[in-house]
Amino acid sequence: MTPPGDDIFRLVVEPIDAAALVRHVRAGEDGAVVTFDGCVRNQSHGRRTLYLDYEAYEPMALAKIRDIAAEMHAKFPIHRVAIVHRLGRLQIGDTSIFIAVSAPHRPAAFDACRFAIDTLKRTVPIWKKEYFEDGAIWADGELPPAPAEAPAAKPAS
Amino acid sequence: MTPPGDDIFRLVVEPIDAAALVRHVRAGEDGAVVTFDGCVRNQSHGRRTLYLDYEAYEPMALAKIRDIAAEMHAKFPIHRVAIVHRLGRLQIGDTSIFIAVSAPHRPAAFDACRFAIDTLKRTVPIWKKEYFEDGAIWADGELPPAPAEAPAAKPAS
Amino acid sequence: MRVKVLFFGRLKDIVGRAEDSVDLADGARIEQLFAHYGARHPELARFRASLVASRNQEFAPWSTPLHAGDEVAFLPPVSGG
Amino acid sequence: MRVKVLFFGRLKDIVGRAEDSVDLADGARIEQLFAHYGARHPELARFRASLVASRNQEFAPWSTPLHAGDEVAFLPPVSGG
Repeated sequence: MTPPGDDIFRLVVEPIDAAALVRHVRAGEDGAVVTFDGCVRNQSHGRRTLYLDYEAYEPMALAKIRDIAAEMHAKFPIHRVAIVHRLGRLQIGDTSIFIAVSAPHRPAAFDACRFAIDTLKRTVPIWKKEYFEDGAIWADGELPPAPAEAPAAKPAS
Repeated sequence: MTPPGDDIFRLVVEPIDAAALVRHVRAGEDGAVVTFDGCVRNQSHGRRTLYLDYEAYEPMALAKIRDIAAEMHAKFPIHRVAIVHRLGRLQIGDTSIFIAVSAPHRPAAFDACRFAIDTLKRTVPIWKKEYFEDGAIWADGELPPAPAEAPAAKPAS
Repeated sequence: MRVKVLFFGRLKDIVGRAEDSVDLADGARIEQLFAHYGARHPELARFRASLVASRNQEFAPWSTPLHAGDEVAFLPPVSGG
Repeated sequence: MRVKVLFFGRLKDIVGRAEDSVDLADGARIEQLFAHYGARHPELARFRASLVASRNQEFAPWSTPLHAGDEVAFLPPVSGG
């Protein structure tokens, strides 16, 4: 419903300005804005978290986020999308991901926002390292679905 | 998961401070905050809207909003809830309802936020009058489910 | 017995007031209270099927008996949010 | 032919570098590139089943043939959000 140029996709190291993103996505035709704010929890599987480091394969991550937004516009009658992921060191309570979706009516805004975060967590090359008092680990994640192998790959010419 | 005293329920005439409500609901144990922002659209069934007036049966509306939050806590593993509805005259783009839900994990935050707005629109005694260039009408609404009639009501003693 | 009555939304426009107070016979029910206003405002009577009543801020069936001091409201379909 | 190789997350820790550049025989596929590193880093080889590869920033099957100048990345399970 909107030229893709009106959407916002960013990877940032500074804190995310959620209010500005909400102002950006909403216009007079919209009756609903749904947002998802993913923030750093103070524990993981019962261990106290000190802080996190996020890293990304940045150009590919941005391309995959754009793919998600294109799919959102194709599947749901929404207006605008903002998806911003923060990278680098994050403290407890910091927002790591903020998604805002505007739409004339609320069901599409809810469905699209949830689709965005669910898909991002499966397909966007971003990784989180969790620091605890007694060490650090790369968080368990989800393996992105890889394209199927060619059934009988011919030798490269 | 939280004493109900940590939730916020308000009917206000001034603009809603969404950022403050989001800050209120989220704590270190939370990994997700989902918000719903319902705002005044510039048209209704193809007619250009000038502005809206909202009125409420205030004490009953607040009681019903509290009932919704109690049901949210009973049904979903969430942390805190903020539900604020604005009353009086609202202009295009103004937020009429803001709901914020925090939770350790996102599915509960999404489900509870959506449950809140869907239920509020069916059960909370608030009414919207829409003003157009050529007149004003009370918006079509939803009839709250009334308790069943007593099958054979005895005369009052 | 005296009860307080509230009208909201278009019902308030029809009745021409938001609040009233009436004397009812002991044992009167919500439906009798509504009939009292319906007789004076035929347009109101036509909304009977598309409104609900509350007694003391709880939704209440039409057959609910009333007591002195009760607060009854007639509520058209809600449109908040 | 020369290709650029990127390692992320725990793979970067195992290999000890984020970026490399290698010469491969013409017609080499992603699986051969991975085998090149797996031979040097047995721990990496054990992650074969729980990583995906990309070629020029698109997910790519292991059988994908490579070309000079390609950028290949090995990506462990993602954990953004």
